[in-house]
Amino acid sequence: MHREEFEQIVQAERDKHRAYEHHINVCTALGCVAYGSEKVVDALEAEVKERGLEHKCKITGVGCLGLCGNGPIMKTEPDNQFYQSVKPSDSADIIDHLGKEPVKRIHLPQNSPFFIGQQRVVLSNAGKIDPEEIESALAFGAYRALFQAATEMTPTEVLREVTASGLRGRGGAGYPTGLKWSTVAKMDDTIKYIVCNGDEGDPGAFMDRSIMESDPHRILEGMAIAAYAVGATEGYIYVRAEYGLGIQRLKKAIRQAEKMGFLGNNIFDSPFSFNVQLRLGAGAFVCGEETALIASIEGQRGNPRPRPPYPAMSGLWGHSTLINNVETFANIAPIILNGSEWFAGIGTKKSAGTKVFALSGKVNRVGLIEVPMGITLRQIIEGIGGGIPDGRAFKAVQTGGPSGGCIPQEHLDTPVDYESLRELGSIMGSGGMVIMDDTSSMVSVARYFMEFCMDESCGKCIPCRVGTAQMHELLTRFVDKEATEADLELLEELCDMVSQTSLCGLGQSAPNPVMSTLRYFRDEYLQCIAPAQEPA
Amino acid sequence: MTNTITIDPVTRIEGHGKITIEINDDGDVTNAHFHVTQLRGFEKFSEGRPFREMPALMARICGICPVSHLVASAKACDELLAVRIPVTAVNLRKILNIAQMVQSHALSVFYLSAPDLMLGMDADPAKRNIFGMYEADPQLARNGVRLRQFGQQVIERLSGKRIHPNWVVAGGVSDPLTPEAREAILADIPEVKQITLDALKWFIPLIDQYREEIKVFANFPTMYMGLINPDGSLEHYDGVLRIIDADGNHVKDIDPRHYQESIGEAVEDHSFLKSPFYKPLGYPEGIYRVGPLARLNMATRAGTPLADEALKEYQSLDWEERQSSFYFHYTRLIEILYGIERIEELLNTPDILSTHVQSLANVNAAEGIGVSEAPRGTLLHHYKVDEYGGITWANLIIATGHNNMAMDRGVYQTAKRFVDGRKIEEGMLNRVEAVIRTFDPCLSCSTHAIGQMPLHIELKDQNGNVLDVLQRD
Amino acid sequence: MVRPVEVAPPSDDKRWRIINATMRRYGYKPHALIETLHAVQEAFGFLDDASLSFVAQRLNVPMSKAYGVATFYHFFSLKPPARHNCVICLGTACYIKGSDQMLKSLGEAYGIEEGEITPDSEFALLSARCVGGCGQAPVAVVDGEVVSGLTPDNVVAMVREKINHAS
Amino acid sequence: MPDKVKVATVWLDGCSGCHMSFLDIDHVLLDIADKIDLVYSPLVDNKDFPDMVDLTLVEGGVSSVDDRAKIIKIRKHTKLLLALGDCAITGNVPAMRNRYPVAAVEERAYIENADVNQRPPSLVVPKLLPKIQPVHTVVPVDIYLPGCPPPGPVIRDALVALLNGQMPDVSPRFG
Amino acid sequence: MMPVKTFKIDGQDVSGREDETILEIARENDIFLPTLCNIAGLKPVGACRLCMVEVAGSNKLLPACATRVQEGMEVTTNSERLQKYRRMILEMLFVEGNHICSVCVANGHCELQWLAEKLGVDHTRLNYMFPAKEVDVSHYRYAIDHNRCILCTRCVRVCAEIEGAHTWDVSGRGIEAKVVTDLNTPWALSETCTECGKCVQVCPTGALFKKSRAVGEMVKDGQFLPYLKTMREVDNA
Repeated sequence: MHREEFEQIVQAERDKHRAYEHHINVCTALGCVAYGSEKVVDALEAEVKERGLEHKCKITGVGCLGLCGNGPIMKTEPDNQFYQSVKPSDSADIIDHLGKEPVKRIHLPQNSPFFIGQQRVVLSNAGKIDPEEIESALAFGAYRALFQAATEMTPTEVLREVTASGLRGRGGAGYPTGLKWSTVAKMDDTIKYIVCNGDEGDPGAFMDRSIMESDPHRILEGMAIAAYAVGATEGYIYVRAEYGLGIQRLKKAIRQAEKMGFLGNNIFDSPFSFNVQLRLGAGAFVCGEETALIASIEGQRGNPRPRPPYPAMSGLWGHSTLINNVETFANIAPIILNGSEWFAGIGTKKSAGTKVFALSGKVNRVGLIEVPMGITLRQIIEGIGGGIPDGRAFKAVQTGGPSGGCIPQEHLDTPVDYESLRELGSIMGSGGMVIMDDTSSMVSVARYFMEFCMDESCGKCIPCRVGTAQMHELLTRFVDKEATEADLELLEELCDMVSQTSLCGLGQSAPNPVMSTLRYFRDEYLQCIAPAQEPA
Repeated sequence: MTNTITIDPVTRIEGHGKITIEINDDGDVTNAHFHVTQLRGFEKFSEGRPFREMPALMARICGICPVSHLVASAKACDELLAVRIPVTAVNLRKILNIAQMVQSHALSVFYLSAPDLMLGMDADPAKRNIFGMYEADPQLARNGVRLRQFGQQVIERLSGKRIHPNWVVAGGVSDPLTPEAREAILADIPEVKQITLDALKWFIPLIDQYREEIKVFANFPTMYMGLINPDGSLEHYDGVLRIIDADGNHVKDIDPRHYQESIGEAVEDHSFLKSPFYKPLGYPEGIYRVGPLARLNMATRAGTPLADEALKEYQSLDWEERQSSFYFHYTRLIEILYGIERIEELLNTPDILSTHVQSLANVNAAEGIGVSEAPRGTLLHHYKVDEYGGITWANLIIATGHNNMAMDRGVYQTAKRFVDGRKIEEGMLNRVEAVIRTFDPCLSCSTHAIGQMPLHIELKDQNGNVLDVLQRD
Repeated sequence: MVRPVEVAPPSDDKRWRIINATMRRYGYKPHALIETLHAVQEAFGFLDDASLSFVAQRLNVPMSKAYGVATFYHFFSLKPPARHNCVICLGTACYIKGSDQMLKSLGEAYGIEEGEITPDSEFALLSARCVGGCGQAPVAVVDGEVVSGLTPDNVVAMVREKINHAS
Repeated sequence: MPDKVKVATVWLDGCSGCHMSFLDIDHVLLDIADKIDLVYSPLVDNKDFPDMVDLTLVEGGVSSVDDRAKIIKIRKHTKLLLALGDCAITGNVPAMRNRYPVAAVEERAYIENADVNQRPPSLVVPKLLPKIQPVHTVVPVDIYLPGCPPPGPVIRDALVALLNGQMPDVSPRFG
Repeated sequence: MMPVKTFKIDGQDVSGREDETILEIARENDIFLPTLCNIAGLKPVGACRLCMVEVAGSNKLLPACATRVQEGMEVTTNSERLQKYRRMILEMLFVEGNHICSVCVANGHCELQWLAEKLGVDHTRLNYMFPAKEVDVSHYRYAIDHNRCILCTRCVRVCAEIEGAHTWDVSGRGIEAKVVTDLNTPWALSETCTECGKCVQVCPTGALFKKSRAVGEMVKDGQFLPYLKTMREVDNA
């Protein structure tokens, strides 16, 4: 396929899109669906039909528009107006006001602080395209990067671009993506695999879900580019079974991409072939760990195994395997299209690009945001998030889920990048950001995460299996205010021991929430120590 | 108004117990009880365990007489296998059980009761113990220690461990006796025999000094129960389980497999220790005693030469007099003598060094009952298993339990005679404890079902208000 | 015991065809185990011994391994489902807004613990580590439908209403 | 005799096997009689725990409210507390009841396996704790001598070391 | 030809083939490293974490059983920190199950008990969990007491790797994990068990035992494994 052919297809889709005078994009990602956005879509469609505007006005169910706490959210184009908390009964008014002054009572102004400071790279098409129609995605540039890479670049050039961009893994640890790709590319293996980790498991995190629900093609495209770069022919997307909508849309996307020839054999009539299969998780957080995820794809218990060997050397069925998470793959197409320099210019020197966060908890504006790295926590929480509701005071922000930590007030001006967060005893993690106010007990938050880790421990290695249960028991004593000083000492020893000796990341990082709360909120633990027992 | 005196803990007994004595306004004792204050739950938590684990598990009921539990339990397990075990195994088990009786009796007499008998019931409590006795008569104390040591060494030489050996197993014992062990034991026999004879010589003159105590130390007619050989000689392992009445008449030979027809168990609100009773007479009329007193009141002869002589001398006492639990001490010494002689005899049986000491089989019966004579009396283990040999149910009747009613009643009898509620003196209370000591209650056994027994004396008024407490806590 | 080469499904229920189709799609390879168990659970609502045994034998997976996999993943259930179920989200956002209290209220109201089914098989109380509805926290999923606007005080009434509405 | 070392032994929820093993030091018990004063023990008659004891050997786990009150009090009046044997250190066999509720244990003993007055005792007897606990989970313990029971020689060596003012250096094993 | 690496363990110069592990070389040189999940003859799983060692230049501890030797590496096997962690691991095993050594069939022949003695574990500060675990005595020759299982998975591996029956596997997860036969069926009803008894012999504790054994009588013999492996290789060669 030549560039002209491809451009023709794209142009045709673009023309189709432009044929409509108005577009009304209603969010149909999980959050807004819970608020009844599907009924809004029905009502709008009925209204359009009744007025005979079917050819002028297109109603599209789109992916996430961000402000999940105020759903259903919708956006009109080309006048670019946002509406929030839309009800089916608002339909007539919305259509009346198309191309005019927006409907005041539900209007969400573009200059709302929620939008200020956000920058959409990963989510650039979310909210614009119909995630269930590949045509819609094509109109907004989907698969152009793949086309470019597979037909106009050598694998080495692709690797060079990704490496030069400074992109780091968005799954949490921040391993340089280019380095990971190069390692797999260099492996002398006849079969190589690409695995997309969509087992987003941190409680309080829904970035990957939103991407899968909003722009599944972006993920497939990223995987395909990776496959081209490292010489893989098979790919797996491993998604948690709980993400029904995301799974459904990914399945559709794979089918459509195969039909269009963007996946399968001889993509764009080149020698490059790449097939993608979807694999469902079944409710095991530990499968977010690379080796456990591989075991799970192989149909086994999700038990991690010691590394080395790393998956790059010996992964799925013993073959060289590249594993990245959803958001990492979603960054690839923009890098190829806009160049590594462009990408490296976003964010900070060591942490390039943007990061998607799921902002939740005790914050005024709850939702999905994408910000350049280097933005401060204060800008996110007070600016985009609009501060703490009900006149309460901010206490801490939890990042990194069960592997992360709680960051207190005094560090709010810290820039969000991998190293800074680590220095504070937390981690970037996959992007959960939970805000806590002065009513939250940090001890009980620590216990909450420990309970999570205990439930999710695979049970293979002793420190994690028993250590998490022991720490949970100790934390329960603190929550019940029955702890002793010896309990505190033991808790700290366990934190050290479990983090040092556990087999995989789950156990190694399980003590993090405890250690970080002990670091910043030790007083709260001390207050839970019961006075010494007197003989009866 | 009633006052209650509490003795807590009862000391120099094997376990935790307390005594309460109620006193009216005139200072007269109106009631008294013995309480066992611990419960441990063996009958429950043995559920699901493989039956072969039972002997060792059940031995943990008691560190004083673990062997009796091993033996009773292993006998119950033999029944589950439905096999006859090798004669050598039987004899080795007998030696072990008798050795334990020797050490336990030595403990009771010398470590626990001799301080009362030798130094006097009213002696300084701080001195009234094995150390005080050692000061007063070093040789007697050393003899007592030696006697106990002999028993423990026999156990160790047979089984490799003094306390909680695992050697007695379903179907026999796990290892044969070594010739070296046999020689070593035999070499010690003359010395311990002499020690025991000396001890009897020391004890018998004491009888006259304790006439008052003898009258009230649980001195009342009861039935007696215990194992006995059909020829009327002493037996602690085999034999028949016999009950005689308060006049010494044969009442019944109980088939252990149907013990539940003859023995019932009553619960008293104030004690974790249950009170077994002879069912045909009902509760509490079915009171009986077990242990050395019962065994020697039932036996027509001991079965070994020196013990036969000693028994003859004991039986020259009036039958009525021999109803006093004070004579537990006397009979204990005779049994030590018998034990030493019997160990010697058994070690000289022809096949004692045979290596065929265990019958192997799988579970072949759903229910097994094992009986043995513990130092303190009859011990009964009763198990039910599923088809695979997992325990589904267990019941234990332990020696001290059989004596529970008699102890309770003896406490009342003694308190009534010695305790003056207007002016409580330590020596009075010590006598109340001493009556318990005659029974040598093994309260770790008695509390197999849960719990322990400190001694606690409480003085309470009629309304149950505690006025005074003498207790060890 | 001689095992038949061709393993027959446990019954002639038509749903086994779907499951067979899933296995066929993966060439009856052992690695199809999880996908096949998903298919069984979707078809029958839970995994019983007969289905586990059938799938294990058909895919040449040791039975103990199939059982190990089925019990490792919380998504799979070895017990028949209740008629109605309520999943309380225990994700961080929901938790700090009191979802543990909601779980407690429901548990008390229905007399069951988390993870249990009422004796009449009417109601199951479950929890999820995160349903991804953090924006609406705290949320519950009642019979598959996300419910928001909950508090520990109103959750029992809200859930009852939802269930009664459904049946 | 103020220079004698004051020693106490206590028995909580155990089988007395550790006390018996203590007696298994045999004549050594009499040999050290001039060095120690056994001020409180099931073997002697003092019913009140003395004001301050140099060394207390404790056998058995903490099973009832009485046990708990007792060990807390003893700890206050003891310089060195030695946990003697597995029951004190791990709960051991008595802790096998911990998997059952107390009521189930009582039911088996006093209702199912009884004929008269089928009900659990309730007067005078102490309340049982839901779970038997090792001693050191209730009060701090200074020395541990595991074993079921720890053999006589181990106890002897530990005592001799302590009498010489040294911490015992023994490594007995559980069981 | 397999290249040979020279390196140091506790300052001692040692050498090993590149496919050998630190543990194998340590054993070869009589350097003690505690292990529970590892047993010569079965694939290492790196689960018990007892054989963790320090390697100069790496801030992570590495399991000696699953770490291949490398040229010039400097291994420390017995630092104070490692000793502390190892003791805590043993404590964890003691509190996780109901290890009543005194009444265990393997009393005196148990690797866990032996290691506790060797590493000086005389009590545990962790909280005993007193779980209610089952005992399966259904099999006519063998039994399993889950109270004593430390989930080392030696039984699972010997059954799958050596006997080839794969009767055992692990079910559940985390603290609820337990080994099962077939579909968690009573052992006696297992269709796949060949009754070979290998699982019993490799079990480090009294969890798996012969029913004919009473307390303290279950002596294990895992020595047959290297023999089986070697003989198999000889026959296949």
